[in-house]
Amino acid sequence: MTEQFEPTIIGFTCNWCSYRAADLAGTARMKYAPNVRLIRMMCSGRLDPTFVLRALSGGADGVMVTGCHPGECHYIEQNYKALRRFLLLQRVLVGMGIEPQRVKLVWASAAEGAKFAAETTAFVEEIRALGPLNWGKADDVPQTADDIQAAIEQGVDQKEAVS
Amino acid sequence: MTERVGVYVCHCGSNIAGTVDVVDVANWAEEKLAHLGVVVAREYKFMCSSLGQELIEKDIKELGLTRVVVAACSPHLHEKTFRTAAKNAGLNPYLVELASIREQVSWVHTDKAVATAKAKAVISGAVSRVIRNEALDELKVPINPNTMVVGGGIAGIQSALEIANAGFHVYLVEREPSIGGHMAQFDKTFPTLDCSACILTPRMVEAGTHPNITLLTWSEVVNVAGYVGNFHVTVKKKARFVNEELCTGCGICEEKCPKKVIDDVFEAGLGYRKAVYTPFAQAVPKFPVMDKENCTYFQKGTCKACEKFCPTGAIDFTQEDQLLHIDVGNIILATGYDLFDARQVSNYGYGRLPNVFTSIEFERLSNAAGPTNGTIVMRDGKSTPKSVGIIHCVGSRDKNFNNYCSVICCMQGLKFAHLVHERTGATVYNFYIDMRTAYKAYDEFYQRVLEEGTLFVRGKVAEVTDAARYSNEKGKLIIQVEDTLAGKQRRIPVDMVILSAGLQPRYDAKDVGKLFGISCSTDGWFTEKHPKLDPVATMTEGIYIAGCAQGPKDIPSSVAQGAAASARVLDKILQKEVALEPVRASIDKDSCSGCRICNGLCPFNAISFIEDDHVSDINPALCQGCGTCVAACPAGAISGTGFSDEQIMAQIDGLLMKNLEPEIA
Amino acid sequence: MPQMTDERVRAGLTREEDLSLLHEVSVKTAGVSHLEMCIQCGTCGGSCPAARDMDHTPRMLFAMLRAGMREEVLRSNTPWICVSCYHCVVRCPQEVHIADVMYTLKGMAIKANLFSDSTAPHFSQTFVDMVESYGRSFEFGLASRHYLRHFPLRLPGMMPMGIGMLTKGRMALTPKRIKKMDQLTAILNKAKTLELTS
Amino acid sequence: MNKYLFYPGCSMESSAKAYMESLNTILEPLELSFEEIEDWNCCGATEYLGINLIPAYSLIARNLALASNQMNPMNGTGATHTIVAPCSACYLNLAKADHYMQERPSLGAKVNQALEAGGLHYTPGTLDVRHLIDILVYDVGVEKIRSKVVHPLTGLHVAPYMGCMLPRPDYKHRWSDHEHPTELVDVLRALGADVIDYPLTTECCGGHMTQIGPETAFELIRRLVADADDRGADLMATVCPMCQMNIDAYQNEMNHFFGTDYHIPVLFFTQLMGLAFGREPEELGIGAELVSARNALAHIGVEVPVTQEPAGPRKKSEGLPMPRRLNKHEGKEVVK
Repeated sequence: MTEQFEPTIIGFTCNWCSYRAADLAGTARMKYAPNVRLIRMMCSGRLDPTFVLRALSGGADGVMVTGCHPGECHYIEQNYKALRRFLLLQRVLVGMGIEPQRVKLVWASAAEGAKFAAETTAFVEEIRALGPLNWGKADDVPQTADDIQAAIEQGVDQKEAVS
Repeated sequence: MTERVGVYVCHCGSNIAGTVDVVDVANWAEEKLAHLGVVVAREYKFMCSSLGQELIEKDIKELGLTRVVVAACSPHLHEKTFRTAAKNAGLNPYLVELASIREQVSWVHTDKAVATAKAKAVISGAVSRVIRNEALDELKVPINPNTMVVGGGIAGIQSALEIANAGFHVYLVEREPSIGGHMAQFDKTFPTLDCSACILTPRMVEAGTHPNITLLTWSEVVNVAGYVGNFHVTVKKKARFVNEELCTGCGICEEKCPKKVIDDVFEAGLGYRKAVYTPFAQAVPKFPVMDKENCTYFQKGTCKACEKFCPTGAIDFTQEDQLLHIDVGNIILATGYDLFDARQVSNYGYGRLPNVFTSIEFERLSNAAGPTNGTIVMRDGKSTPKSVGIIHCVGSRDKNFNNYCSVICCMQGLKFAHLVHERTGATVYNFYIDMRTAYKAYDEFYQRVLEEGTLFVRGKVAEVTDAARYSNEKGKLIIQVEDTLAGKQRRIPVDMVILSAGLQPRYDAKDVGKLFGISCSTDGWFTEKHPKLDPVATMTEGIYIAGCAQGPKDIPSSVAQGAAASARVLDKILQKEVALEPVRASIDKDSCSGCRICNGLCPFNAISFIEDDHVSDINPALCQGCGTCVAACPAGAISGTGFSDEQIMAQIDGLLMKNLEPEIA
Repeated sequence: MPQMTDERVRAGLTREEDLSLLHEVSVKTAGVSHLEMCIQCGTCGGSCPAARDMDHTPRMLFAMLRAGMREEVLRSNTPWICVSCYHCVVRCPQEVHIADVMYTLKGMAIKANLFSDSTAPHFSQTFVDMVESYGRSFEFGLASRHYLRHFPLRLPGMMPMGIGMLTKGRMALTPKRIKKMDQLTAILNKAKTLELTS
Repeated sequence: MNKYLFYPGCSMESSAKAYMESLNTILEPLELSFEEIEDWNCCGATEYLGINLIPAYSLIARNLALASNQMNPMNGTGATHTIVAPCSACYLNLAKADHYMQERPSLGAKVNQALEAGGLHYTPGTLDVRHLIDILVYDVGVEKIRSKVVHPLTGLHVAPYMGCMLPRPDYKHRWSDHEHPTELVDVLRALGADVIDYPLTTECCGGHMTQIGPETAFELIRRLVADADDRGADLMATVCPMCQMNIDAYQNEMNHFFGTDYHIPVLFFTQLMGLAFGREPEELGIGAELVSARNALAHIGVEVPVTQEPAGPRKKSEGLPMPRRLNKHEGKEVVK
């Protein structure tokens, strides 16, 4: 029997909200999938899309970006910039033949340890379902902007990522 | 040069060691991470203990470590501890990294093999990163000992007085013509029923006459630049059209002014004022202001009655708004709250049914200095109500309006019940969802009101209507409610309804927050640095908050916060200088193309454009280190100390290290 | 068995499985019911124009749901008296979809055969029968069938009105039928095999 | 010409024929064009929802699916994704299905599973479900309505009755208020009518309770009629067939029940618009109401011809006893 695929996921967390949410999940001894490894940044606005590409090309099967809820950014509004970059990044990934749902944006406040844990586990399952990342191998690389949009809409409920 | 890295794996008792094979991890690190420069890896029962710290300090000195990774708890807990230890041993504190293997590994996973492998990955990431860390120095900046307090309500007054009494100068800025805030409008204060003016006025006078306080009323902050210790604030002092040097506050101008207008602010629309006015008799300062919109001279070009009668020639129609530039070291925001607009709850009929009043209207109605001299009458101005219904939670605890509890409304409702009972003998009903009378002597007041015979109905009122269904309802306001304790719908006819409206953030709180560089919660209140342990500081150093600007609260709590904020400010002033975290962005001027993309990204206005050199520049003292500009720079000219691209990329690679056995992950 | 329940309720006992009643109702309700958010403030009971004819106010019903009093809840006339005026829904401070919960309770009561008065369920069923046969409602058929069964004594008083409706051309004696009745039937037959479970 | 998809609802062909007739007279002057949804079916009123959830929503959604298919050929001709319902109950059902299919994706999925059995599909959010008066106030505009008035209703005291299912639950925040909305008032004022202050404007007419719990319904009707009468209304204007039916057709029975003698005619607001636009009462279905509006309209110089009463099943109605007041459980059976 083939063994269950265990994805490797890199998580970029903001120092003020989601990293603390991860801390809280720990303090509360919540259990979640062990496949995510976190990198602490001061703000989700620090996320340079190349970090995501580096992670995916370096062996990660998925990348989770977490930040403060819209309107609650420690740096006033930088998470909106993260959101903008995230949406762009998805299009870039599609262009590269990578499923856009391999990156996920999650808002988690410092109080939302449970949400952090649940989202992490859910994301691991999503990536598990997608299978290992075959970087750049896909044949059906979308060509037109419409294709890209369609692929995004099919794959990711963007509204959910925003809310 | 190759770094010499020490890795220290903490057992945290059994907290980590119970789930992670710490011995294996340490051995593995020493062997498999040697190529990154790991020269020693140790495990120890409690790394944060003094013995654990000494272990690290000893290695730094004896083995000549140039980098340290401590695999233990979250950096939010002990980063400072280990950095201090490194500093004691002569190593720059920013060359220490924490790998969180407790909160992120041992506490959240159960399989020991999997947890051990993940711990290794986390440590690999930290080691890869730490060898790219740079030695950093804290930024030290001197503190300007002057303080600005924005908002002259009771919280702001308290803050200003505390700091002024300690011997430092305060600028107290107030938007309205007088300080005093909402408290000046109230008649009595719960639970002791002290006369509000009697306890407030002496404080107002003290603030108005204090040699260390510069009072700037009828003024607003329009710009804030600078950073902790060195804020440059621009205050717009609106034209009063009254020369404060000459005015004696005699009140003749107000008496002679022929233009009477409804006073929507202080009298909550129930009373009148003149076009030139002081909002109330005990106003501080005593100088009136002229309301240009309503002044006959300004509107029609003739009148000048005030000028004619002023005995000191203080009226000055030529006055203009002034911009004052004030440097301060710290700022306290005590900007208060707005009352919830009860018209939004259209089923309560406020604005449609004349005898529905809001809490602030009732305050003015019951105030001896108010429009009816304290006589509680209905909207017709003469009839005394025989029955009064007081509705709690208007606009609060309601997802249709404001989600939160406004804290003061229960006690306010009880106070109203007492006053109505005492002054009119009317039958009083209080409609509440939950009676919240926590804090000293509050519940006793509830007992007292019960004893006086106020009738309590547990139920959120469904509607107030004038559509009579039965003959006894004709001409009355009918309060329809489920008496939840009786389990029955009731219709209670009354003469007068008082809505105990909730508090909400100032309509411009978001803009004010932006101006001062602090954030608001989803409800719109200013966000404190820590909800329990740092309630008056904000995430922006040097900016403090006090009173209702931070969230709904009563007078005692507002005063306490005002005092607390000044204690924090005094602490800063007395330190004379402040150290800033060196996590900052900087621009390599040679690489900068002058595209200005970063200019608009910074919410702290730390990035400016130098026209002459055609490059952007970051003020390190203003920069908060979020890194957004670093990520955005198309030329890669911006680097972030402490969170550089190299560090993060290295950490990514480290985290993705293979052959960790088992391959979870 | 109802008697057992009464015993149990009198003794203040709740079975473990009944504690899931609130959840069950919530899941079966269209939309997100927010039922678990009820703070028992009574806005619904206070707002209801028909509360005086209900045996429990909506608020009490929600408390009983929490307490797992399944049979008592399903036997209550409250959902059947609800006129769907949505006063409670827009006023509810917790955004509970009260009116939709009432629909759910009706459906559950019918399934469990636990309603003390059959007028309403029969009316609904008769209405639905008409719609399922014709695709349109058929007032004359509905009224005649319903009144004959449930309000035979009311019929005489209704005659002038019925005549008025007929003579003024406001009630057709024959039903209208949609064209693609088979399509609708296929949809409804499929729909009947489905249920909201999560 | 603004084009809309139109869902008439069953009542428009029967009990509310007058609504349809009068509506047809105002479309042209207001430059509106309604395209009926081909082969629409009943929305299930308030009945199906209480019996079986998924079939109930599937029944409604069939109409939405048909409409969304139909809107394609009309592309480029204006607000084609808007579906207009003149009946408040239909409006709410359509809006509700659209809303809940989004809010609860599992509901949306099941409903579409059912629709597929009929070869249909509906993506929630595709259509914009709106009520007739919403279109008139917010698309056409009160000013335009005013400009078409040739016979102002000056002196006619009208109680504006919005009913409950129109302004609530208001998923899309369309209405000026949930309790005291101004839309109908604004339209009636534009017609020149003297609109009375009518606080019960969004109270319930009794809904289906006239059929299943008459005593409950009669009390609701009494409140509405009594308050309108108290405040000096000549007639009531409504926007919903069910409201019109309940208050008009059951007013007499309600009077018997309470021993009162109210006589408040209930007209559709479109009938009043037609009158103000200069149409004749006969064209507007005036006279079809059971509580005659003849006297009320005579105030403003409108003469309503006496309608002939064709022979109906009158013969059986002779000599029967007066209705009795009903006790709560009379005439009902207990199902075990």
